[in-house]
Amino acid sequence: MNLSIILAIAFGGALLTYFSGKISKKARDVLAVLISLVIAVILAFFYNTSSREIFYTGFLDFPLILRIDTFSWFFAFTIAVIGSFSIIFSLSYIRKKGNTDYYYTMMLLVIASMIGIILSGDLVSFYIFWEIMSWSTFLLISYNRGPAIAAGIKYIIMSVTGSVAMLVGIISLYSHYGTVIYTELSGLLYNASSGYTIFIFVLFFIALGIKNAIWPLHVWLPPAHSEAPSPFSAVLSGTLIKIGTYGIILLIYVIVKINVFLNLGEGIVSARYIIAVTGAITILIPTFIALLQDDAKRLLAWSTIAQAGYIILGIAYGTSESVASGMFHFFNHAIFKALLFMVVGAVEYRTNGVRDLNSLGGLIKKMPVTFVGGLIGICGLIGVPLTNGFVSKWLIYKTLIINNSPFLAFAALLGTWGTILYSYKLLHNMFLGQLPEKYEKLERAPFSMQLPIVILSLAIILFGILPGLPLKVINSIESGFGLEPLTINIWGITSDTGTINMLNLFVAVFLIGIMIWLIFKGSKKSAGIGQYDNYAAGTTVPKNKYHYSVDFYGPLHRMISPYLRDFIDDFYMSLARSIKNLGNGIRRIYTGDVGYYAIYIMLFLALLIFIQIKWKLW
Amino acid sequence: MRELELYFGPQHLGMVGNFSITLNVEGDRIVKATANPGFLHRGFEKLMEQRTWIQNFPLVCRINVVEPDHMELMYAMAVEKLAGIEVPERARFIRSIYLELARIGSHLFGLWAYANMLGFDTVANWAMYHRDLVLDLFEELTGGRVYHIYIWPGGVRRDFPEGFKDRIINTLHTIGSCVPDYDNTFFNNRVFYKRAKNIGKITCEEAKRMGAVGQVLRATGMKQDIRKTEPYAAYDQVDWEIPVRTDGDAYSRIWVVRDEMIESVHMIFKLLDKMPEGEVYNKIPNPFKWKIPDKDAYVRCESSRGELGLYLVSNGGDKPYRAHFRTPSYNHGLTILEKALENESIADVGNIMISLYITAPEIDR
Amino acid sequence: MDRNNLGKWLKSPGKMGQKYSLHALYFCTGCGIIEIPPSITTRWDAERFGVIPVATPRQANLFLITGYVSVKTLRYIIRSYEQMPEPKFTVGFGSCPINGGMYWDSYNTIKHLDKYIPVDGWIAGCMPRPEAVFVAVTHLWTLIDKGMADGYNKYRANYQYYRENQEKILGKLEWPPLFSKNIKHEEYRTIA
Amino acid sequence: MKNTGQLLKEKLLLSFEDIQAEVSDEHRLTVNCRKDTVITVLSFLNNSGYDHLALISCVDWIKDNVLELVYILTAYAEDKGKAKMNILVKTRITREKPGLHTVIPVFENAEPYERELHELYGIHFMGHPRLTPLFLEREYKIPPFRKDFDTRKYVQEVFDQIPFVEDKKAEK
Amino acid sequence: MVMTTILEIIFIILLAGIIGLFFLGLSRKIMARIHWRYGPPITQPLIDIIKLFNQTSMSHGFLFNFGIIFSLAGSVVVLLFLPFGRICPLSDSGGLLVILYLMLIAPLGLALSGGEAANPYTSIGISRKLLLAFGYELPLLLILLTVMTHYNTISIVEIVNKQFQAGWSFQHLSLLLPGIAYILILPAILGFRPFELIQAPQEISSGPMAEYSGKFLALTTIQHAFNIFISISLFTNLFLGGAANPGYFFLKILAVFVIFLFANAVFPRFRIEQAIKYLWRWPSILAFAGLIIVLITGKNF
Repeated sequence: MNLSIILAIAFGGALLTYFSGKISKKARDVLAVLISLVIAVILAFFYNTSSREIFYTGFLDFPLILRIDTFSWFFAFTIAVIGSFSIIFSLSYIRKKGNTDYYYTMMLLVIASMIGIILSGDLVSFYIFWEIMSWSTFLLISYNRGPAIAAGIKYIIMSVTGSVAMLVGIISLYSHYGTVIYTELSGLLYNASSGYTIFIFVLFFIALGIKNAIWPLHVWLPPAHSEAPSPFSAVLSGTLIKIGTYGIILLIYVIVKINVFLNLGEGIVSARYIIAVTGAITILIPTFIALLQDDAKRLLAWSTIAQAGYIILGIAYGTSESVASGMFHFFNHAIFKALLFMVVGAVEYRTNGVRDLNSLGGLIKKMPVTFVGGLIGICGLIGVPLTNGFVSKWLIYKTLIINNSPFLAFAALLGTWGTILYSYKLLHNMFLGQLPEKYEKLERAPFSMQLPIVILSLAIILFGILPGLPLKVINSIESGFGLEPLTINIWGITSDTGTINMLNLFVAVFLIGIMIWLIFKGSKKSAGIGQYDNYAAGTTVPKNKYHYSVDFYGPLHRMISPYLRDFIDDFYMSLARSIKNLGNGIRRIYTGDVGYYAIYIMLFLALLIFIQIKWKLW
Repeated sequence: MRELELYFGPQHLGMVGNFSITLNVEGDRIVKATANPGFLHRGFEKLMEQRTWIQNFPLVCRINVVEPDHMELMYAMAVEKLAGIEVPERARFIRSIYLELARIGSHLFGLWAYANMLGFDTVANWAMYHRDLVLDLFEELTGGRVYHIYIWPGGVRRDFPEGFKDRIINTLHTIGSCVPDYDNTFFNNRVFYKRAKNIGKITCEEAKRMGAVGQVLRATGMKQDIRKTEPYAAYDQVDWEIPVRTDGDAYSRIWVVRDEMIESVHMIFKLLDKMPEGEVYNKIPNPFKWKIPDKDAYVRCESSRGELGLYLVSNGGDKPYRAHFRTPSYNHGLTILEKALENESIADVGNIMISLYITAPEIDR
Repeated sequence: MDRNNLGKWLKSPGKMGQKYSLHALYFCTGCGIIEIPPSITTRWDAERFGVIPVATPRQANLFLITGYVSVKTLRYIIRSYEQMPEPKFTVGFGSCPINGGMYWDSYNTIKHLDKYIPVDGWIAGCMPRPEAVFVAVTHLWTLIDKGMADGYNKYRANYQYYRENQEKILGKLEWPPLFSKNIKHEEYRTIA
Repeated sequence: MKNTGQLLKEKLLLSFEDIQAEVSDEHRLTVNCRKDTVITVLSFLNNSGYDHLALISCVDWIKDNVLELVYILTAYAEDKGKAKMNILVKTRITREKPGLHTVIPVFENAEPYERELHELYGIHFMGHPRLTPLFLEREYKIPPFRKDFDTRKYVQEVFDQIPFVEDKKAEK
Repeated sequence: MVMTTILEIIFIILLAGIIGLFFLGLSRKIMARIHWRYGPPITQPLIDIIKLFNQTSMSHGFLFNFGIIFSLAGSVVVLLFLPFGRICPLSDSGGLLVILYLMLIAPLGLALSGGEAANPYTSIGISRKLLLAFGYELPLLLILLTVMTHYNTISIVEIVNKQFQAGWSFQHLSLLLPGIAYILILPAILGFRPFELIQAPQEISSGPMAEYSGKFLALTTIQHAFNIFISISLFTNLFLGGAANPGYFFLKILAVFVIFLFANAVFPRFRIEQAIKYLWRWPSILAFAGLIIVLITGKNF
């Protein structure tokens, strides 16, 4: 089958959905689901194949190339599946709102352009799809109006800035080597001066880092994630920001190649180390900030940034285990973060748009399936053994420790413990505790919402017990990159430095769980009581007023919030002192006005281009 | 935003006495605290109106179970004042010694409560053990462990038994020898310091405005003690100092309590030295026919919690017409507590409450 | 004391467990609470017999009503008592819960506690000494052995009468009845 | 030489017209005043250094058909003469619908006392922020501390009428 | 092979349970003696558990039951990964990192179960529990990383084996500081005073336990017993060289436990923010210094 057909179906389907919506709502819904599923199914058939085709040559004489290999299949398939789930989830979520035709079209467009990016075989088509994706994403983020528009504008300004940087990089590459095709470039950059490689790196990293929300380029993400419609947040967090990850892997392991990358710079100032440290910082700071959030989706958004840090750390660290963990974590994160956004979306749908963690509570009694989804989702997020997040995190810790980078390992581990705190808060404040009276009549989430939640939950458990399935694919990707593949079996990984066998763990947990359950069942039966029959120092339980949710981690909050603020403040204040003239301008970056930020980056880029043209330093 | 209402008491391990505080909480900070008394309200003062002057003695001591002796004294003093009865010199000394012992017992009980509140079981157990030693003395002297009914209009019920003086000295030495232990493990404990310092802080001005007395007032730097300003019993016969601290927080209050205990021990030694011989009891008229002239009286004393007062009215009958106790915990528990709890952490509710030395039966009566 | 009698343990572990692990609910209902600290601390050390105070009614199986019960407290006592898991034992401490004691003519204390909740044993006196607590505990052991400490069963069987009495004094109670009317058995009500 | 009480008495009599003041023993001053001057007298005393409101009490003189409110003031002072003084400010109000202005603006700690008197004597304090029940759970037709409330009769009527559960079972 | 593993598993679970309950009883007895009391019989925890199983219990719902089973299962599974003497049934899977992760199942299970109880006291207790865990994890992670970097392995069995060859970790100068840091945070891990703030019965009515009755309470007691065993065993394995046979190992953990029991007797409890501040100050600085020393001096193996 032809790759261009997939894109044709995807883009054509998006437009078709719009017009079918004018005829019949039902037909449009079916069509949208169908298209997304068809894309996923077709992509599934491309498993373990590799092909390459030129689909258009008319664009400024660039041959626009599509290609597929295991690497792009892995990403494309994940994106297509998550995309189709979120479209199924949208069916009831979006029904109440207006402008649904537009919504579905944009949604399909985003998915189509993401697949386009991943399937493209040269930088120009990469860039074209990139732009389509940026703009359609902007339109979807702003879908809810009000604050969503501000969030969308913040996103698009940063995105455009990144695009410009990438464009400069592409032009520079083209002017140097006369080609923008990955396969051709990879051999050429091998001989380039390290200065030039770094220059390309910086330019691409601005674009990819903004999309991937690497600290400190993350500022667009929290508002965008929280203001977008929930099913789209799932796509946004689960897959869209991973396009950045894809780009980074592409850059490092396909275009630049691993051996060049590892030799770029030395010791602490090596590119590898700097990116890894950035990844570590991206884990730590957003984790702490997520602890302070009161908005469910904003909390998940910060969590997304932090988890992206693990992926970056894994990819940049450059050992075969760490790269495997990075890619595995990408896959896992796509699953559980999409799941969590869907869970929050389901709650938001049933409570008419409440996602403030301080005003919910006790919903487990009304939405048990959604709760179980949330529970498994946070277990995956934390990396509780027997969920998929565990294996990927275990891999990254192990390789960091064995290769003598305990500080990076420390950041990763501490980030996990922070994750426990905020994810439990998310679950507790929404689902546990006392149910307010006004939600007493709440119904379960509709089937179209429960279905993706259940499937994704099962996937988390499945890949947690059988990590060999995705690791097999990742292994073949790694051999494509020239990394030594891991020795794996379906249950886990074996190596001299540390073995993990999920079968042992699974059997142990399962049998012991059964044993304790039998003891529990065998002893006296317990009587069920309701939430108002509760300890309240002898008084009767006050309705609506007996749920500890506000400021759940109050003591920690009071302790760390001044430091979090001061840290950024101090940094920019000292910068302002040393570069007095620029100081004012830089401080304005953090006034929240993204415009300044964009201008600043653009000025920097202009400077770089100027230097390049004038002196040809690289 | 969901409000949270927490109940500290009545059924709560940190609550000493039957009392309840309703807390409106945000995070772990208290936004508003409302005291909810009345769980021990028996209408004592109403009951007293239906019993004769002497029948009331068993009743008054039960108003405050932690320290019944000052209640007895108060009632005896008021009756003496109304009926114009004199108290023999030796009885005055005995009363002072007896009241100081009661003060030590009560403070040790407070120390138990405070240590227990902070999870300091060891010191709590020690304090209770030493309190039992003091109660043994009471048992020997009066026959009752908790309720004694020892002070009587016109003196005390009976003289010290033989060798009692030595036993008091022995007991006090036993307790006194443990003071360094208490200091090392509790009062100078770094963790305890962190826990109690700057907690439930009230300034001297606030304390005066809200009617604070006793340790709460003395911990803010005000040197006030009724034993000095309006001496009763034999307090004017010996030299002693009022312990004062200036910070006004829980830490200062508990230190004032500690210093007071030590001061009491010294005072008892001095009183025992100076104690004269003689009668301990001036006879009163036949209690069944005893009528007291139409008058009212306000008497006050310094109980272990602060100023204790009694407003007693007689209409010339054989029963009190009206009695009204002014108890130290009343303002502490109903006015100051609510103020002191604001903006504190949930973890410190009991800490502050006990450091204010609130006993519920005194409030409710 | 037959705590070390292994045969008895094997024969009726439930009863023996109940006997030697009496977790008392800490509730200062009246002035009798003043003698509870001495009895659980150094001098008398009730923990020797497995008696310790616990924080919430859920964890408790012994309810010591320490002293007079005012009308306001009664509500909380009933609530706490109903929250305790069965089997549970109640002991009235002091004269006041028996018949009003000192406060027989007070307008705000109830006179007979056993009109409102079942009481398995009484400790007379004002104030009873800590030793009396141990006497009560040993008596309770005998009662448990003979299966006579069945106040909770009585409560279940006569719940409607108890509830009627409670409502006469307290007005309408905020919580729904623990056992549904006329059903003598089992099943806690589920309030959802 | 005049003692503190006498000096204060003279000062009071100079400032207020319709009050009676009497120094009965060396540290007691009794002031009788009308119910509308109570607040001014109290704030006058507060300003002269008697800044501690020890007690607000009430006596039900049922024969005269009045309730007598007694405000007892002492001083927070290290000066012995002043600290010794107990000042009793008395005022009489009718037993039917008794009402009075609150003294919270003068003495902050009067709040619980007035709540208590409201509950036990049925006196309404105007301007009091929360005259909610303080001690009592049940409602009483006659406030329980008034002389015409017979507690023994009340006990017989209420508590003694409740049957033992065994009796009740036997009945049915 | 499989048979021996299963026998080992049963042996270690039973032994850990017995030792844990013995420790609970011992702690009550020793604390009583420090209080100048006689104290309960050493079997008192067992008596309590028997009673609790014979009592009715109230459940707030499915998660209320599930959480407690989950939590206990988590604790028991950790046992299989910890070397007890030379016995370690599942030594070949994941090493110390898996233990770290499995150790968080127990609090998570309790947290879920407590959350379902719909009681703010429970929630406050859980909030404190998680915060305290966050507090001590920071130094603990540094310590564990130091040890793992020092021995350049993530397998705890290997760490113990290497200590057999080269002496206890305490004897290595570079692991001295982390060892001291571990001693400083061990009370927090065990929940001893001054860190006994999770249940804090006088403050928040026994926190997460507030709604447990009957068998729930029994299972939490058992879980607590396991937890004590696990925490002390981990310390002993990492720093006191493990042991060649179970008897010797038991003596070691007993000694450590009794020492911390004495510390338990002479402190009141911290407030949670004070506890975190303490844990993030000295123990963290020591552990951090240790890590840097290990990195500078290089590996010993």
